[in-house]
Amino acid sequence: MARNPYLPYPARIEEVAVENAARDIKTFRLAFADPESAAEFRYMPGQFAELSLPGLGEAPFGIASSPTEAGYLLFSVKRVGLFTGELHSLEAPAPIGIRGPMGKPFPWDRMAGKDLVIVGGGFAFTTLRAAIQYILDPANRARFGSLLVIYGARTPGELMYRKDLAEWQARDDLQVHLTVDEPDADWKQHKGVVTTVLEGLKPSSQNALAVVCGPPVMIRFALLSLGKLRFADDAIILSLEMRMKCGIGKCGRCNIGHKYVCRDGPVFTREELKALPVEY
Amino acid sequence: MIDKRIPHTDLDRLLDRLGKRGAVYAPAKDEAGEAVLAAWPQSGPAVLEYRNFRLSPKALVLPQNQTLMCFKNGDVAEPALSDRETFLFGVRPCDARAMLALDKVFLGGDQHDPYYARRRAKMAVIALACARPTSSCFCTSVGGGPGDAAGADVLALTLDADLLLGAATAKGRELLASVADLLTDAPPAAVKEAEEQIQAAENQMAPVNVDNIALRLRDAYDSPLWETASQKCLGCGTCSYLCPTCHCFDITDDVRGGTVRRVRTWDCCAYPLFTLHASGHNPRPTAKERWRQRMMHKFRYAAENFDQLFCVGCGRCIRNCPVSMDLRTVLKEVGA
Amino acid sequence: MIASHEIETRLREAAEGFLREKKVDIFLGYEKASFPFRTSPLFLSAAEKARRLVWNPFCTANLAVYLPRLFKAPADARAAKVAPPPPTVGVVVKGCDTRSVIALIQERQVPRDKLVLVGVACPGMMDARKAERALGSREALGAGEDAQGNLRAVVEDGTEVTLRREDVLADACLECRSPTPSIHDVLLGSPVEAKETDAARRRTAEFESKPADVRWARLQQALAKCIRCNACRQACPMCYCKDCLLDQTRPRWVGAGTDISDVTLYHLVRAFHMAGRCTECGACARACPMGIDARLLVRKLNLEVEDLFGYRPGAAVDAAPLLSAFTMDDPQEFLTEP
Amino acid sequence: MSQTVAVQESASPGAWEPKVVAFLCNWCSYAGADLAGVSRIQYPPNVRIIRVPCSGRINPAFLLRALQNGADAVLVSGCHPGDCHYISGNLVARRKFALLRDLLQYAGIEPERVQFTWVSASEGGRFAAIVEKVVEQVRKLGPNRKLVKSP
Repeated sequence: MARNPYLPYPARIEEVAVENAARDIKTFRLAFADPESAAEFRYMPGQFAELSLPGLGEAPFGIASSPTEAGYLLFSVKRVGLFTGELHSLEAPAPIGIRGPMGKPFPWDRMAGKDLVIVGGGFAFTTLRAAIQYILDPANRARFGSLLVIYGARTPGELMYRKDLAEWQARDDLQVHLTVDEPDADWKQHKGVVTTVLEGLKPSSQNALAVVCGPPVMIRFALLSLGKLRFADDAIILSLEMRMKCGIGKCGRCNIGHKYVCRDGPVFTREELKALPVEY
Repeated sequence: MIDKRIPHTDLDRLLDRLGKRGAVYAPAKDEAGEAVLAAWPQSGPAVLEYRNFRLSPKALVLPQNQTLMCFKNGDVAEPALSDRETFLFGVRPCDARAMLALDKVFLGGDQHDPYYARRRAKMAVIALACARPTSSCFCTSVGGGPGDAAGADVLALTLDADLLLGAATAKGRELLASVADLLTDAPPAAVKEAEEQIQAAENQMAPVNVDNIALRLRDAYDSPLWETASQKCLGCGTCSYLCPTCHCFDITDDVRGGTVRRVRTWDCCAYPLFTLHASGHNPRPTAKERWRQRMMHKFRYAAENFDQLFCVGCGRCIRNCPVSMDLRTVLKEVGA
Repeated sequence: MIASHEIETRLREAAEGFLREKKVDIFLGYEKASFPFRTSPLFLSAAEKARRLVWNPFCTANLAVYLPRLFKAPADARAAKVAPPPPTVGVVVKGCDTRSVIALIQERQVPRDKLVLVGVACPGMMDARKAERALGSREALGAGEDAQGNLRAVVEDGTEVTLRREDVLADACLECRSPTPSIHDVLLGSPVEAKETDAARRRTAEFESKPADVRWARLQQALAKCIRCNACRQACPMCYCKDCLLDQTRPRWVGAGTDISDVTLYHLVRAFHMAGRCTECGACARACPMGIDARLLVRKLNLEVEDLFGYRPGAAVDAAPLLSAFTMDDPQEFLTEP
Repeated sequence: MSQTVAVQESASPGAWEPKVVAFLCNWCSYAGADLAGVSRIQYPPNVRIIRVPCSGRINPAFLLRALQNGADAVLVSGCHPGDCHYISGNLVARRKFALLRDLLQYAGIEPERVQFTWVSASEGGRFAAIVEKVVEQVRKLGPNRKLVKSP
């Protein structure tokens, strides 16, 4: 019999790391309570899951780890409401439920063989981290062309995944450009918004795909820049956020037009979004 | 195909017989004298004279509160799903048809909804054809009809002192076979008269133009119509909660003592909280967007996703709106 | 009594004038609805459409419910910069609606100087549900009133049925003590005598005469029908809070579903928030699709408010709202003493 | 913190003991309860105290939620009129309390289950006496069955 899609897999928190200077983003490393659950939970970067805390309910978060990082899942969560507030107060080895994976991942088939431009802003870097880790895995790296990552935040302290960023910058099989709006005294990298960096670097749109995640303002300007760089609408991949409950296209609140973000998204190409009402 | 007959006076026996197999719901009068679909047996015989029930029967497949699971002492328990059969007698054809819409949502797609699926699988619907539609009925315009059997397992209709019956599905054939000793063959003249009665009911209904409605709505997405149409909307959930096809739901955790129940409850697109993000952003910030969503969902998105309108023309939303909003007006004006 | 159609004519003239002369930006009135016993609120902004306005015994809706949202303060400073100036709103008000408008002015939700109140001395409105119930299985296709104010309906087979006025008047109207608008810019119809009726008191006394357990059982029985659609709250002009306690999730005060305990809590909280604020228009009860007497609890509270504090909601624009004021000698006999 | 907070979960299993949730204002009544404790005045251990800044802070929803979650009664206590730390919080509250009590009584909830009083910081004895009275009344009434959300 098919598994009840409303039932979370049992898991526990293995490690909690504070991600930013404001201390309101934490990354939770979760491990499934049993090997059967771990085996059933097969996902690809770009997908999300509902985390479940009995008494508080559920909330959807993008999966920040790549399936190539075996044995655990990462979720980076900003403290904004009741659920995330309580989640932030938890420590290892607190139990937690995971329901998913949900939604469609980044279009990995289409991305194979392409040069990739990844543009991220602020807190919305979670599934982009998953994508980068996936691409950089030794078993996968050769399947993709060049990899350019542009990641911006308000201040240096708000850049997430500092350790990963340093590791990536030390490698020669990808380019990582970091930029902040308000640099501090020690900052030696870009200053300004990601679009300035993007337009300065002028990545070619030939045989290339761009993946963009960030706050709405950043997305709006990144789309303009990518347009200038002649990225076609179907070569720009975006990931949306929406209030969700069921995560399986039944409860009816996350639709944009006839598409459900939880089931048909959260990953859409710009071309797909253009066919939908601007209601997100 | 209507081919059986049972006198009204024997209907109680039929319902009693079904009651031996499972739960039976049949029309009754409540203390205010209004027809309701209530658990059988009741104090008197089943009521056969009524227009429709104020509440649609959707709560029997999608209860307003449903416990999805319980958490206690670190364990999760799924509620036992009942194996009991349920028989719905007297549901109107519009409401039976609405079940097909709900099926598309809860049984379609990659993921079945186990709670809905179980209730639906155990359910048999005996629809009762309408002889007297009301002025707010428009089922014939949205694909149904007063004698439509879609969504029903058995179609029944009253003719003088008899109830005529016909199976519409295999489940319906099995049901009628199980009570065959109570039934006689319907005389062809009675069947003909019944068909005429349905035709007469159809003729009574004022048509609502839903031609190309999905396309018309697509083109009218940015129309000023939504602003004016939604101005008077109070933002209550009456239309949704009474609608036989509205199925949007919320999931919340209900803490009672040491037990947490994860509960599914009805929700409604007219509520501001329905789409409010934790960040404070709301993609549907005003009544305009919310009301447009309601119309789009029923007449455009459902058509695009399921090739079916999520409106069965029962008229409940029109009849019960506290400010008398009428979606027929919008259907008429959109793209006109 | 001036006939409805005369008032209707004068109402259209007034609205048309206000709109044409730009004395109001929006005019709130009633238009014909899809059913004979009903009308529907109308937002008018063009003078030439004033003929859509109707006035008849079915203009039950309390249009004050739309006022707070028309004068809603911008969400933040940024929104305030681009927000258009508040509109001037013309609105048709009966006695009860006027009390709501006054209460909203008292609570600083609407500015008096932005309102043009077209008062109608109200002879009482018909309750569509009562009329429909009285007709039983027959459906009305047309309706009007006779010279005595009785309701005349034409049913499906063409026959005419007369329903006695007392039988179909809305409950709130049967209990109304000030049918003529106490403030207005224009008054249509001749003032209706303020009836010092004790209908509300009698109804309350009847319920109160039952033992506590019976009262509780009756309340539970009535509320068991509730489907939590929020219509009672949404129809109420005084329920304008941006974040209603009943919707809050941090913490969630009232569970989401129809568990009878949550439903009771919902109605107790809603009733209590009406204390000293309910203007007895009956919109909540008429909005309820399940026919619950949503005024059962509030009716009692209003009598208490009057008996304990001599306060009647919506009576005076300059009075302090009851629960934001106090006197040193407010009653406190209810306090527990050792 | 006063000794009253340490409530034993009823003496013998199965024997019902009244549970009274008391909302005490920080400045007078909570100090009064504290004084009762340090003065070693005996009173029934059936009361659970929630400290609030002022009786004016009491939202009726607090009391209803307490009853819904199984309290057999609620007790609210603030400063005597004229003594409020915030000048008039208790006076504004007094009107609300009068109406709330009437509302709940009308609905069929026994008035003994929702009680209000004033206790000053020096009235340890008065606090103990009031708790004694409330608990005694509730004991006579038996467990609260109305409004309680069934498990």
